[in-house]
Amino acid sequence: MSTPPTAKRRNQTLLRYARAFRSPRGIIGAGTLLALVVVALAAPLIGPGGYDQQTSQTLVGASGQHLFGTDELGRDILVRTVYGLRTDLSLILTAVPVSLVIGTLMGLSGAVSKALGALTQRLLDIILGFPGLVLGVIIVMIIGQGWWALFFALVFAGLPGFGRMARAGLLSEQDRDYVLAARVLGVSTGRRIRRHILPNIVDPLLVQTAIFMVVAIFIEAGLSIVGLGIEPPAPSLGAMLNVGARYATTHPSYVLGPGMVLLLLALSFTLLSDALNEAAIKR
Amino acid sequence: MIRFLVRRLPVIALVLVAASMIAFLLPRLMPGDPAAAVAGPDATPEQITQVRHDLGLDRPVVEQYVVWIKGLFTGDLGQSLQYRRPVAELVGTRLESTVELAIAALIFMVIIGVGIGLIAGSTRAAWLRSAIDSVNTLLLAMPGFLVGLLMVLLFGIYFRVLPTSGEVPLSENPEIGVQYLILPALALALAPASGIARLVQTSMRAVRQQDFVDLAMAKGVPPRRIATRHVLRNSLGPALVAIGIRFGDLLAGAVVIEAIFARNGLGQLAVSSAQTADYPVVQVLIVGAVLIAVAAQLLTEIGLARLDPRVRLE
Amino acid sequence: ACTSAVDQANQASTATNEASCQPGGTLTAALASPADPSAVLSGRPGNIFWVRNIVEPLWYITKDSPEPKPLLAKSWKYENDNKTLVLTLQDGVKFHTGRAFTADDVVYTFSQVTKAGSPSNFGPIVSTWQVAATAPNTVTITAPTALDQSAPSILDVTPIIDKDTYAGIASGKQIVGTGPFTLDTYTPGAAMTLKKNPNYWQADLPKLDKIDIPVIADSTAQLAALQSGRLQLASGLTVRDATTAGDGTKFTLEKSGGIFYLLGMDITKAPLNNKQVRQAIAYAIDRERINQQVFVGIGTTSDLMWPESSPGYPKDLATKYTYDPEKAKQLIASAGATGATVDLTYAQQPILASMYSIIANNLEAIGLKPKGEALSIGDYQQRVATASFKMSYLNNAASVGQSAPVLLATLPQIRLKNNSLGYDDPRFAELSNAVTTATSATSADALRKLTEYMLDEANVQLIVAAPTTAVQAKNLTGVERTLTGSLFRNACLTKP
Amino acid sequence: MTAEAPLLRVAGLRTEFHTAEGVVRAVDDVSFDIAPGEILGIVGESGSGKSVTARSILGMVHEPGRVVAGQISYRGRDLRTLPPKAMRPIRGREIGLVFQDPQSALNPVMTVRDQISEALTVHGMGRAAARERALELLEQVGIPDARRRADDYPHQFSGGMRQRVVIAIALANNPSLLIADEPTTALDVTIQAQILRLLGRLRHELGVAVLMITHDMGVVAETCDRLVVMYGGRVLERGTVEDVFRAPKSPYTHDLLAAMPRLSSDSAGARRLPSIPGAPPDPAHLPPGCPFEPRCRLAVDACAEKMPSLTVFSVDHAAACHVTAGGASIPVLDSPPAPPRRRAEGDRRPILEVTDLRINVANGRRGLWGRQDPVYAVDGVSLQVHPGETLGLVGESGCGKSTLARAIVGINEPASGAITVRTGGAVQYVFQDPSASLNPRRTIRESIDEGLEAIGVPAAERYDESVRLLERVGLNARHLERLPYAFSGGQRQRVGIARALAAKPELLVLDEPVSALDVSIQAQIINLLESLRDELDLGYLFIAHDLSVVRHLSDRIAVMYLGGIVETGEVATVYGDPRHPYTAALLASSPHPDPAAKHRERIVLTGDLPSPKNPPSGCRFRTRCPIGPIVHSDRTICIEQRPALRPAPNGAHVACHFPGELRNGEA
Ligand SMILES: Nc1ncnc2c1ncn2[C@@H]1O[C@H](COP(=O)(O)OP(=O)(O)OP(=O)(O)O)[C@@H](O)[C@H]1O
Ligand SMILES: Nc1ncnc2c1ncn2[C@@H]1O[C@H](COP(=O)(O)OP(=O)(O)OP(=O)(O)O)[C@@H](O)[C@H]1O
Ligand SMILES: [Mg+2]
Ligand SMILES: [Mg+2]
Repeated sequence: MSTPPTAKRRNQTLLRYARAFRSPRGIIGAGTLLALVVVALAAPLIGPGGYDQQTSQTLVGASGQHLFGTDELGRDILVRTVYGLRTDLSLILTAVPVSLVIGTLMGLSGAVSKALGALTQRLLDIILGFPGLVLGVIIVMIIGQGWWALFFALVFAGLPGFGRMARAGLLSEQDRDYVLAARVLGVSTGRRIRRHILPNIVDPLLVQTAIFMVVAIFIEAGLSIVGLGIEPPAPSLGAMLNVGARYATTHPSYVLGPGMVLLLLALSFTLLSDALNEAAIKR
Repeated sequence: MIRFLVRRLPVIALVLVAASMIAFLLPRLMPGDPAAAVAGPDATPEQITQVRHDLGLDRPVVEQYVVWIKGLFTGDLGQSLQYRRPVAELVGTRLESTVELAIAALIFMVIIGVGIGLIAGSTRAAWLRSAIDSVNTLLLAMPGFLVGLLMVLLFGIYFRVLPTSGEVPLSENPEIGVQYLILPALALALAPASGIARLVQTSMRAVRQQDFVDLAMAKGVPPRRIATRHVLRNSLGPALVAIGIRFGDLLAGAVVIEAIFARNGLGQLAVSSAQTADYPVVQVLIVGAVLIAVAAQLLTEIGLARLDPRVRLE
Repeated sequence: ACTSAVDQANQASTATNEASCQPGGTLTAALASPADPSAVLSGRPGNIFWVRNIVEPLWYITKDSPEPKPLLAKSWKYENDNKTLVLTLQDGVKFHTGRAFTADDVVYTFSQVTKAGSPSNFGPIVSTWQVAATAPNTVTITAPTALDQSAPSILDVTPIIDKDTYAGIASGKQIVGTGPFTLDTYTPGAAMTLKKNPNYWQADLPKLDKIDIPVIADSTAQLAALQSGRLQLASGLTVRDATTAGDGTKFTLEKSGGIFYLLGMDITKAPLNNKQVRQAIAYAIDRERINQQVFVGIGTTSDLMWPESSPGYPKDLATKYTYDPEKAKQLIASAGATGATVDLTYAQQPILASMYSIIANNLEAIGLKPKGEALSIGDYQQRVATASFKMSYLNNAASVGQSAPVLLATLPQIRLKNNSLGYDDPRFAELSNAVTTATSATSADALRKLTEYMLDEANVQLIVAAPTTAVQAKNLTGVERTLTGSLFRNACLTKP
Repeated sequence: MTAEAPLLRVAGLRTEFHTAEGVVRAVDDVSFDIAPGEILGIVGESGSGKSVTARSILGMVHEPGRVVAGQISYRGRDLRTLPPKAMRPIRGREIGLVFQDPQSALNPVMTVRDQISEALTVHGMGRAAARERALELLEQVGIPDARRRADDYPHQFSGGMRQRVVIAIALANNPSLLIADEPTTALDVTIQAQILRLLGRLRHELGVAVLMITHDMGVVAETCDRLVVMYGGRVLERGTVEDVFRAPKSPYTHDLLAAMPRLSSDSAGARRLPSIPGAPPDPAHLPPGCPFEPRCRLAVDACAEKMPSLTVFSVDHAAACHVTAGGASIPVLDSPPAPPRRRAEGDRRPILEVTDLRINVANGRRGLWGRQDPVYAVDGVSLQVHPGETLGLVGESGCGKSTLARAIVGINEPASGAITVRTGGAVQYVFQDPSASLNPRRTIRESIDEGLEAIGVPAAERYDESVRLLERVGLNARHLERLPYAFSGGQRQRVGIARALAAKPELLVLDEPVSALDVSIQAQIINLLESLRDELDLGYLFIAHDLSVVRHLSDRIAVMYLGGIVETGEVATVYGDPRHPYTAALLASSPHPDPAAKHRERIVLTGDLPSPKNPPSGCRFRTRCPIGPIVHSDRTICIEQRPALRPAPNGAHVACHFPGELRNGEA
């Protein structure tokens, strides 16, 4: 007579997020992001020679053959931008979720014991004391330039935000009547967190995730600007902007190309965070 | 308030001690040798050893830490390895530049953020709201250095109305100094300002739903006065918290903005010191950054208490 | 009335190029690197605008001729088969402290050069010298080998310091010399200002009142500062910005001295232990493309580091390795090294990074697997100094124009003592010594033999020699450029 | 019709909300008059459109609402057609507004005085004069020590005092009409009595007319001259209080009055409460005819088709009903007799025994110098509950009822004393707010499963068990897979009870289980609770602040004041012969839904409940006690000694040094 319960629930949850993508902001944000991901995945098709195919055509302006022109080593800037986008996406789409998971666990650790909660909060306070970029510089200095350094820098930079949000959620949720009801029934702490607290703090955490994606893009770019980004010749949007800025006056397309893509990427996550936020409020 | 500060002291001290240890240890974990950096590109191992001894870098780490901490309490922040100058002096000469930039950016951030938020949060014109919304979204997605680069291109080359390079300390010539500050401060402030505008706007929207706004209306208070006296004041809390948190980012952002606008501030010092493994400078700057973040947090809490009499400082 | 910062800067630069030298005025000359007073005795990029103007060397060499021009030494002569050099010092010279300059100060300076921990890299050569004050205004230098090859650049690079204040010079609080300018203010890492020395020993000099030397690390920022009229001189633009800006309309491009970009290999590490592989690499690198793309063509791509004025310069060998990827591929194949990994260490710096990208591309094309490692300056210098880089490294050395004996004693990749590649080859040592101890009769032959051997070994490869560039406003004249710095005593700003 | 011209005449008012789900007609064809100086009550259940009516009058309906039809004429001017600018002098100067929730009605960041004087300055008074007048007003509404308190912020005031401030604001410009939207709903009965008395006084002194919105028939009976009964956005009946209460002409009014538990009823235990089945309609999907038709026991076919128009029965008494319009009378709503209580033989030991319990609610954070001072929200409470018995626990808000209840179920940690439960884990909790106690993300089945899982019911049996439980509380298997939002408040409370039952408890702790519900739903839940108790032989600890609800359900009662029990005994004894002055005052303050009781003599307590942070020494009630040291200065014993619970001659236990001195209203 009735549909299997779990399937139905999942549908409802999905429906809620689907609603986020029904607003204009959601559509534009998700559409842009999807397009960027497709482009990034299609990088080998756009530049079959890879991102480091050098020619002697140095700093040619934008043309039909090279939409964004070529860089100082005669490489097609469009191809490099697409591969750079790949780098950025691979970074933020791995680092931010990892940060989300660790941060959330840290935030929720207060449920296990008060002392543990206080301890992790102090830890997060200390991390929060270091602005994202400074943290990045330190990490790059320790483990050396490259993808992994950026990865860890982003993971660390995200922890305080996620951790605090999860803790705030825990504190406000754990005194809700339905959580208390579960406690009175004798439901274990782990189950209470999984069933009652986590699902109810997912919304703000998701919004924060989308917001932090933008921050992560900026941190990557910022580190590249001070010369600590991904290792050349591999491109990232930030690293390209860093080099491109040196040719900004004579070859604006060098900055504008990757700059626009960076802007689009950041914009898509901003719009997504808005859409998710709206859907969460409307719930 | 004193009681509040005293109550906070243990936590602050804990954070600072941890920060000082991290600040001391982390640079030393970095590969690279400040002595090698000091000795120059063609140096021989002997030259480097000699330099290391001269700088006291061959002493045990714990001893170096204790010496440094002792120094901190007597006001001696240590000696820069690269410049052979007291760190305090190095920081001192660049402090004004960064402080001016940060404060100017803070002012822009607050004025623009709260101003736009107020307009968007109180206007009834849907087109204006969505226009502000779009601009906000765009600015939010635009990192400071991109804004800075665009400004340098626009103002440095095409519309030369404001200087894009260098600085004049306000203490020297306020009139000229301000002109040098405007563009970099704007570049630094625009993105966070749009974030704040957004917060103000959403919290104004939430506050508008509250009964006391209706009560004010029922009293016959005109809409304008409702927006400023009743709604805005109650909406500033989240914005203030964000400003407190963003202040640290503002300082970090200064690193990039200083490079673009050719300002010699602490950001530039931090980058060059990190690159040459100038530990004494790096560690002081890190502790300073943490100190500022902590201070910003305290100020935020005090500010919140000022804004909202319900908040008690404990 | 309201003052505009932009107008203010414009007024400073409205002067056009009509050459009427105006006495006084302030020159603003930007650098990308901070000053390093502790390295006053050696060359540093951040020192090029102040060292020769506060502390002066005995003589100086400009790019127009290899012959030194007199400064603190008013005349000199070589004796004893060039193994002795007698210098007569300028009269009436006073340090900024008011103390008279004498031959003892020269002796003191060279004793500092040889001291352990001294930043100067001439120690190995100067320590074989005997520097004596034979009269209050005469200094006699005696050496076991001929001095005519080494003394010109060593005396040009080494400024004479004040023995009373040298101990404190590293902090930059007090920098005392005999130069036309005195130190006014110094903000470590940020700026230095010099002001006119009213008691300069040469009448009517200097012409300028003041020199501002701000540090502007970012090229775009320097360019903006130039174009806004804040700067009259900028060193530290990227080569491309420099060539575009210095196109001769408002600014000129000035070149001087020069930097070697070198690839050094550790021949104990496979596959670089195979000479054929090293030679293949030499053929594989498209140095002309590097010159064009990284240096906009202003560099040179000779195989040789020696100055062309060297006696017996083996001109025919200068083009031994021209770009030939096919040949390189064959060499790699016959060495059986196809697919071998080549680690390449370099410092985090835009030029080296670009250069690495091209080299990596080239090596890939011939079947090697290049792997780059970009290090921070501190890390990089430590690895290079202790020969603990992985396999090979790229570096730059501001040694263009130095004679062969000087290079053989100072360049880390080829010096015998403390060789940065750990290169220890008796045959090479023998050939190197022959050049160092050569007389005018044997020098040509010795240089040829050494060159042939080095090229065959191919463990140190010169990629490009590029001049240092500066962009100079047209209203600035009279700047003299030496190997490692500029002299502003004759410089002046012109007004219509 | 009153002879005088009405001050306000509302005619054919219709207000709609255009939402995504469709048009919500919140107010439909509402008409009434208010004469100068008159108090008109609007009563109705939640969602019946009372607040929207009030807002419509002042042109303050929230987005996306709009007044689409009707006339609102104030002193002959139609407010509906006034431009916003012209509306401003009406608001605040002519018509004042008082909100339901004093917590949120005041701007938290402005001092009380500024908020009052703002009401004056925006209408043109000078600042200094306005500040003086603000002080006057504060004194007028009975803020003690007004001069000193004037510059405090709202959060420094208690709920009752805040409501006084809101009234002061509303009265600032001497308006002719005061609209009070449930001004006492959020307050305790003792404070409610104070506020109602204040409103009555002000009406006499200032001659202001009051539009009193409430859902409490008792409040209407005690304060209003005339009333309007709303249901589903419509007016179902209107008339003078006497007429309507004596002979209601709408079946809804009639049944509503019947469903109210009464303080004085003797039927407790013998009969169930008469109740109205079903739930109020969803205003987004109103039935096409009479909105009450689906629940009406007298409904005829016409009711489902067409909304009846108002029929005038006497001069000032009209009702909208197809049935009574034809002259039919309304039969008595019969209350089903209660089946005999099944008392299982066997273990009659108490299921719960609490002895000398103290609970510290200070959050225990360590400052720099040791721990915070303890705050005992419960201080020295002892009680027992036997199987099949209901112990009612009453007391003002903040006296520690919930803290005690939460300690019993193990949420709060006792500081000292003992809680003994006969069989471990056999206590379950039912919450006050039915919507907050269900996880909005989990289906009803999942919520109930949680309880079954906890007592080890195997997964395979849980479905059948859940259905059984749901049926037991009057729901069915169809509801099992729904999320809580799909239920009404009463249904949610049923689910909450089912979940508690899932764990097979012997004792239910019911923390105000019906106070968030409408009167018509309240009776249903009370009846359900009663039958569950009787069938399953459960023991109840029933917490409430509504004395009549407690009376109906309980066998014994305990009256709590500031952390301690001041009187306890059999229900009939305590209600009939209260010996503690606090109990007597509570009983006297409770409104009676009977206009005849309007003029009875009442003890109205002064002041507020003190904070448990620094409770008064000696007897905790002494600061408000009408027979204590504030009246008799020689009674120092009250200051020095905390009275213990001692048996009184009537069998109850009382904690008072002078028990029995003050009874039902006689001082
Ligand atoms: N902003 C709104 N949007 C949509 N519908 C609304 C809105 N405000 C009120 N309503 C509808 O109007 C109906 C009447 O609301 P109103 O607040 O007048 O009820 P009430 O009688 O005051 O109830 P309560 O006793 O709960 O205060 C509600 O049921 C609701 O559906
Ligand atoms: N966590 C807490 N921290 C501080 N004070 C608390 C805490 N919990 C309860 N209190 C205080 O304890 C007292 C009793 O609160 P409790 O909720 O038990 O009252 P109550 O009788 O249930 O009131 P209500 O009828 O409003 O539900 C109140 O004064 C309250 O302020
Ligand atoms: Mg209402
Ligand atoms: Mg309670």
